[in-house]
Amino acid sequence: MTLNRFLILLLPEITLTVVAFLVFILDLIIGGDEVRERRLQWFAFLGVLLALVATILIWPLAEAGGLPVAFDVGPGFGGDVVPMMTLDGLALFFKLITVLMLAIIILSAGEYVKVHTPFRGEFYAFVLLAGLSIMLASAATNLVMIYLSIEFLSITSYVLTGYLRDDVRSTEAAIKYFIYGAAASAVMLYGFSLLYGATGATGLVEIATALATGSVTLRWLVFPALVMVLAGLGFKIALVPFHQWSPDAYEGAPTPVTAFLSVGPKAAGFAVLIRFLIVALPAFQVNWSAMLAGVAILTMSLGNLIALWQTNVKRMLAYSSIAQAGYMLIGLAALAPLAESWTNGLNALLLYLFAYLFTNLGAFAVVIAVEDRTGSANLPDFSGLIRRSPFLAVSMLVFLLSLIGIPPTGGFMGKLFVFGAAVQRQMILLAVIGVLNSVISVYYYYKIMRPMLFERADDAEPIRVTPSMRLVVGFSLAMVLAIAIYAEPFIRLATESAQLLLAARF
Amino acid sequence: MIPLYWWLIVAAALFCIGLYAVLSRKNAIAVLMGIELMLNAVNLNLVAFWRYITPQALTGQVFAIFVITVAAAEAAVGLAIFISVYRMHGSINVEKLDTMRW
Amino acid sequence: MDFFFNLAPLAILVPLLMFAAIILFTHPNNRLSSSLAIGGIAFSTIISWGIVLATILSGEHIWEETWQISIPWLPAGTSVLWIGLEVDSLTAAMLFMVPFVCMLIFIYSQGYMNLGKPNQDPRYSRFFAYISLFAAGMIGLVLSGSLLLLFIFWELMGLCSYLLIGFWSFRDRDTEDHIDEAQVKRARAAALKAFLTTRIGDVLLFSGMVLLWAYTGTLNFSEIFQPEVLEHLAEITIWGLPAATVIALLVFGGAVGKSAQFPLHVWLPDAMEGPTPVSALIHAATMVAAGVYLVARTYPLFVAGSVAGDGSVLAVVAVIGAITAFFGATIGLAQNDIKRVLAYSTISQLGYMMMALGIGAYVAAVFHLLTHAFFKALLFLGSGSVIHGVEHGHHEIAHHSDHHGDDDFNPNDMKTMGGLRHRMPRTFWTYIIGTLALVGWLPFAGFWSKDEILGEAFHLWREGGTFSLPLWVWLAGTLGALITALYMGRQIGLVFWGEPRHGAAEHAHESPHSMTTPLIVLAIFAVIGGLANLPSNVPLVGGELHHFIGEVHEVSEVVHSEALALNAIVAGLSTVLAVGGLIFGWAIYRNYRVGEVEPFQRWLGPVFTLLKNKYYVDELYRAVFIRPTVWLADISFRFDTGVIDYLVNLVGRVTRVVADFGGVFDAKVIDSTLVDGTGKVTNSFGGWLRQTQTGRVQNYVLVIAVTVLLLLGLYLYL
Amino acid sequence: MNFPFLTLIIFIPLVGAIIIALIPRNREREIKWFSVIVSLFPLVLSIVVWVLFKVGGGMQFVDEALWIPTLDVYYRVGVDGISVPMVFLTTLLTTLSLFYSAYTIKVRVKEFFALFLLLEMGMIGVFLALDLVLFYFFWEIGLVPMFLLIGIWGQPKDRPQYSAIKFFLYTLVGSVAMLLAFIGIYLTSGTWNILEIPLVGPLADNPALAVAAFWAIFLAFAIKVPMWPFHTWLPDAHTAAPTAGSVILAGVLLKLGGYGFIRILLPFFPVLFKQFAPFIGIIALISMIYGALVSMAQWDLKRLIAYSSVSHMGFFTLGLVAASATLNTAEPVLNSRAIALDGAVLQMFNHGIITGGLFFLVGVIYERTHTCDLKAFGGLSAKLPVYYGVMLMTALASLGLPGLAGFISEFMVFRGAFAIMPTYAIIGVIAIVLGAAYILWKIIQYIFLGEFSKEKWSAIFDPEHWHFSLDMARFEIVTMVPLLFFMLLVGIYPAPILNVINAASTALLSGLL
Repeated sequence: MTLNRFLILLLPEITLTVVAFLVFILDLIIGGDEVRERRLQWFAFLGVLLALVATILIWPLAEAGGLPVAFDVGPGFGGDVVPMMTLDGLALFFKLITVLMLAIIILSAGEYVKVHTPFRGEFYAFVLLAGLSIMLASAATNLVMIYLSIEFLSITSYVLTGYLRDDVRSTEAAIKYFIYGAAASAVMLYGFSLLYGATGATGLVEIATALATGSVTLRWLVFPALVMVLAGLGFKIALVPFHQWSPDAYEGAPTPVTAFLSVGPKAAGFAVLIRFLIVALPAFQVNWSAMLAGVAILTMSLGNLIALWQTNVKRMLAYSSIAQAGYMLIGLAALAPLAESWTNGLNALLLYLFAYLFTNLGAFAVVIAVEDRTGSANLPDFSGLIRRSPFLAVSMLVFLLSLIGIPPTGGFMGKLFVFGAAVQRQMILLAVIGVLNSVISVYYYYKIMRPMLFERADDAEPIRVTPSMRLVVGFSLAMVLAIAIYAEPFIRLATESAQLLLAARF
Repeated sequence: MIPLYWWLIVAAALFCIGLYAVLSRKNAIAVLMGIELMLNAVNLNLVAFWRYITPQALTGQVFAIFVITVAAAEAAVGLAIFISVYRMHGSINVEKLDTMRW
Repeated sequence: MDFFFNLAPLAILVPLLMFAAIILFTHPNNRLSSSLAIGGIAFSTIISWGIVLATILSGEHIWEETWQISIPWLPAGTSVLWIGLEVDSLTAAMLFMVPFVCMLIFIYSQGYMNLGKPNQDPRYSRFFAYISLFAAGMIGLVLSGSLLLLFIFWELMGLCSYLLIGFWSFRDRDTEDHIDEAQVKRARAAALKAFLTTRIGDVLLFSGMVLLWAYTGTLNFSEIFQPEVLEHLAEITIWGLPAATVIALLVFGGAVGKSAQFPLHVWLPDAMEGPTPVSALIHAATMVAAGVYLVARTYPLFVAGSVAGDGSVLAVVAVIGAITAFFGATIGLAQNDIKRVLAYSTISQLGYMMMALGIGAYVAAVFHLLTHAFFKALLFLGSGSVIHGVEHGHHEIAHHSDHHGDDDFNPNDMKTMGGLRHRMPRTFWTYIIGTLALVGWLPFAGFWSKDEILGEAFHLWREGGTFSLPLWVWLAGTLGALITALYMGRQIGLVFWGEPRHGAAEHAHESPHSMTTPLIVLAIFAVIGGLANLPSNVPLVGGELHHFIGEVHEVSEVVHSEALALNAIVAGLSTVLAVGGLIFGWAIYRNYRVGEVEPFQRWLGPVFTLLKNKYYVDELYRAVFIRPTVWLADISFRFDTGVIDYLVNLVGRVTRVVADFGGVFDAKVIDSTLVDGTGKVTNSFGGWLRQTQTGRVQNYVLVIAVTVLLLLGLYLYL
Repeated sequence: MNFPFLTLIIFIPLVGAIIIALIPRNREREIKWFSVIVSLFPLVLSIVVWVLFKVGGGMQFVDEALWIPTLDVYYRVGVDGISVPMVFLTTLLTTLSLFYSAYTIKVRVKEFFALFLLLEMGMIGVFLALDLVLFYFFWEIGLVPMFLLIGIWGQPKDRPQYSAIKFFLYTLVGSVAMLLAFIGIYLTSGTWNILEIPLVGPLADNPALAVAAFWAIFLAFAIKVPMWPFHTWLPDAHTAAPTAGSVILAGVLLKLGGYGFIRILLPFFPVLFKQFAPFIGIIALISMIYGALVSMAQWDLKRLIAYSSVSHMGFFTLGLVAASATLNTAEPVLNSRAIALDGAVLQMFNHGIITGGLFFLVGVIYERTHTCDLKAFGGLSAKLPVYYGVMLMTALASLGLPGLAGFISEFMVFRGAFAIMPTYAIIGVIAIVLGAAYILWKIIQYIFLGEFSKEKWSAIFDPEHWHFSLDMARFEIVTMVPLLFFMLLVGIYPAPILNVINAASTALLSGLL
């Protein structure tokens, strides 16, 4: 593979990298000027749009089995080509999710960043780098690359979480996140080392081959490795019982970062988990399927039950997003790779994630908008929102309905697919617990709706919504509705992204 | 030659010691050191596996080097966070950092 | 002659339209309203009499081929239910009486409601609207050729009776002081009681009707009464009985409710709370007759049910009739309210009709129905005239004297009357005629009809066994006749003879001509009514009604449509009892003075108290049916909020939320300590779950370690 | 390509709602009357559809388009004789409610009217949808506006927020269960088409799952109907909702459940329905009698009528059960079955007209006095004779007086039930007597009869919030007239509407195995 082609395949990542470093440099040059700093936001946004264009440009290149991203290093250097990444539907899907997420977060952060954070330019750079790490993670096909990208994501996330240097909560959140994350990744790494020891390979495909051909010396190490990797990835996705960092980190982090944390690490974690389980361990599907089903039940139930208690909207949404991850996990637990039908579990997960992306980020955008005005995000801050800003209130209502899973919202389509997968695999109990949980979740989403819609605000002053915020919320709203009302392209996107991977592995 | 198992047991022990440190030490620096121990256990594993399972390819070695590098970066960020925590809270006792809970 | 038949729908529609016109448009103009109502009913009367005439002229063939029209009404499943009108000679016989009596009552009401006088009733127009609707209902019921249509009119009359009985059930305290508070309460209760009691009968009829439709596929009388249909009904069993039997019993249930037969008779006496013309209209002449008419109309069903069910159905009818006839009469002995006496008399007379039907003498029953309609309407209107006169007298003394005094004056109380024969001569004479007709003095109408019933029973007894049913029927009827004579003697003695026992009676005036003229017309019919159906041994005119309606229904061994000759024993005995009883009652009561213990009470003692209290049936029903129902309703409601809703909320509580909806909710809902208890339990559950989130990062990491170890352990174990 | 009547009926309200969202908030008059006018379009169209509808012609006016190809989901709407009256009922009651609300809603006008039109879209959609996913979409779309109507415009003292969320949760519990069942049905039958699934016989190969799916769908519809013991959301929702909301709730929303039973559960699982008919029949009887008894114990007019809905919808269920209990038997019974189903459908229509009317009439006194406490009134017929007359007629229609609408449907329901399950039927007639009792005793007697006095009235009358005449104002009469007309029309000559229903229900039943 030539260098040119190699660079083309990495175009989105390269774009993000360049833009991120340009932002660093520009920030150094113009630092301190508020107006210009504001322009940095738009510059970062422009970079994200470029990355989006790049992603779309390389879209046709993906093929079944994945296009290995590696280039010849020449015979002088050992001659081995070790592809660390791949370009397939799944990777592209997550690249798309990443750029969309970055766009939304960067746009919605403007006002917040201006008011609350130091080093405003760098903030955008870090966000862009975090996005880059997600892209890398979603394409990684080698344990080494997986570790590197995940760790890259972790480190940027720590920094972002603790970005409010002078805030008690932010710093506390950062240290907790850091210690928890470091320990979890150490556990995951230990799992990687065991897997390497068992199969003698670090490439996911090679691991699968080794397991399939029986040339495995220490097969009994595979299951412990699976558990440990699951712990590490579960930490990223915030699956119960590896979720405990997330409420604290969500609450303490700057709200735009919370929005990022609720989507980004989850996306990365799911991307890696999907690839890891499907590519490396298809032979162990019985084991991980049962395990994931159990974890999904725990995650949904616990997330919802504890969310009932929360009075801080950010924290509540943290628990809510734990529960949402549980629903997504149903898709993976009920993976039916050979199914001819509309849902094979994986496309369900991807569709759900796609809908969740807009829903949750939209909801956080509203929270940010309210917080910009009221200074905090507790339930009473939402009182009378329908009077203060009908647009925000109605949008928030739709987002909450989507989180519950009521049509015509994207959340409904996601749930339809996810539960469809479970029913198809005859995992009725899983499906029933899933729908019961979506009923329970109404209780706490209602706790947001009630002040927002039914109660009178002490401060009846209308909330001014900045144009960029209006854009973000409006776009998210449109997408959430579109995923349900004009579902076809989204379903096709999710299905085709999943199909390439499944076709190659099963 | 020393059997592979011996290496693995040592690594596992090291991992557990590291974990114990993470769980029990109050000082964040000590916790960080525990994490480093865990990572070193991983490194030991990787190198041992390389030596015994796939001596022909350098994968395990390279992996270990990457881990060491990343650990350094992680420690840097971690220490930076500790400093800001210390500035805000006046200590880095992780047991006392529980303003956010429930 | 088909001309009049084809106008039959108009006989119903015109009064109906008058109702609508009055309610919607003309109600501000009282005179116009009542004129419309009277005009409407007069029009109906003309058409009806035309129909009667046409039926008579059409002779025998009316039995072979009745006049019918019908329309497809209810598309149902694969069939269509038709409804329509039908005229046969039974209908014609009723049509002769119903609109005519209604018309007389309408005319009378104009006077009774004081048209054009200062004390004219403020709800004058409303009254005429209601009675128009009522008349339409009764005429429609008679003309119905389908049980369904009959039921519709049946219920329409139920509604009208509710409205009319409750005519004074509300008032504006500030403007309407001609009604007192107690009266409002009584009227309110009476209306409800009437509607609900008859409603019980109605749902039985409803059930019977529905079953009939289900099993025969039609509700048209002419189709149901085909022999093969009836046979088919007798063959099907439902709940272990032949369907015909079940259906007949259910239909009879309806008749029991409407015709105030025991045990559903309780509503009729209370129904006297309505204006008096209403009593005459609804509760004497026509509406209560609907039940009897229903049985007569669906008689083949009863016959089929009886044959299939060993004679049981008709026996039930006869027994119920006999019980009602006897006990109704006894209660009449002890009442003081002039209208109540008549009400119990009505119940008793309806019992006669039922028992006639029960022994197969349906012609006799219809005959009694017709004659009774005239003389009972006469009596009620006469009593209305009396009350009206006494009320005027009361007004007069209240106006002239300084002391307003006795506000609890009751114009209906016979014991405060007396000596009215001089003050209200026209009323007096017509009333006497009515009385004689009721107690059955020769040659008044009542004699012939009652005697025929007793004669039939006697005849059957002689043919049948010694202690067979007809014997008891005859005995009950004969004893009833004696008691009837006694209470009527008591009544005329108290009302018309003796000295006035109250200033109001002293100042009573004769009523206006609009009231007395109808009385005179009715009196004529009360005298000559018997001519319609003299015994068969009377030359030329004997057994006319038998000829006219005798073959409406198929004759069989249980149905007697042949007229009987006059039986000297029966007629003689009942005449002696009637004459003796009336004179005896009159003699001992005509000089009754206020405050005395009355003779019957002296002689009967506790039995009199029992009678005065109507055998305590009302109290019994209250204790057995009404209270338990209300109690059950209450219990159900408590169950609903206390158990079902509580369980629902409990589910909510397990998820800890409902309690969080706010203090308002907590304060209101927690009405039992149980709720508190479970609230705490769920709280602590949620609390425990929450405890896991300690805020200490090392605990979190520990969870990872423990989880991994647990999973590994699980793996090894498996 | 036919003229897309049904599509227009569904989506005109949506367009109206969007346009209202764009009108400035302070143009209240314009918003009110615009929404009334918008709602007239579906009303007129639904009348046109009814007129053009060919009796016995099966599904008509079908609009079909592939919606989500990968999922095999179609946008497919159509009407048969069962949905035609329901759609008309919905459009009629919506127009009347909007008209009524134009006079009575004073706060947050814009939101109210926009939501109401959205609600209309959801309800009509349910009646027209012929695809399970589409059905589910509309089913849930109606949920949210109603939730907000109760919560925002509810009567403050009746815990509107609690009632709103209770309504929401109840319905959601049912509908998520239904969703799972729908998925299961689709996975085995391979189509979402409501008309095709019965031909395939969903889940035939897996009896246990079929039973589970049956009860899951049953739950959803039973909650909506509502059947005992899933009814407790109804009294709360009714009590709290604003008048127009109560009208729509009783008039249309309850019918969604009933319609679902007929359109979905019965054709999908005829055998299971038959098998469980005795049990469901008992639930119907309990609903009828229990509902009536609890009504009798109420002192709040709205709550009373709410419980009476439980009782009256029990009649519907009885008819439905009778229609299903003898599937698979000889031909003559088809007649009784079809009559029972006719009765059930007509009962829904009548209940919509009558109870809708009753809630408007509750609104009449509520707007004047702000109380629904029966004990607070008395003797009103002396002062408000027109109101008395209208209420009396509506109440009598409700208690099933012949000549008015309620009787016809009760008659047919019992006709079917007596032929098929006579013991159930004879127990059921108790409810008729009880119905008369609570309506005459509680409603008529306590409000209208008895003593009227100035002191009592001035204690409750609120002249500051009432600017119209004391007796029924003209707009209130105008609101009631169409309903009274239909009560009378159906009662006196039911053939026009029954022809339509009957052909459809006969076809439906004879098509079942």
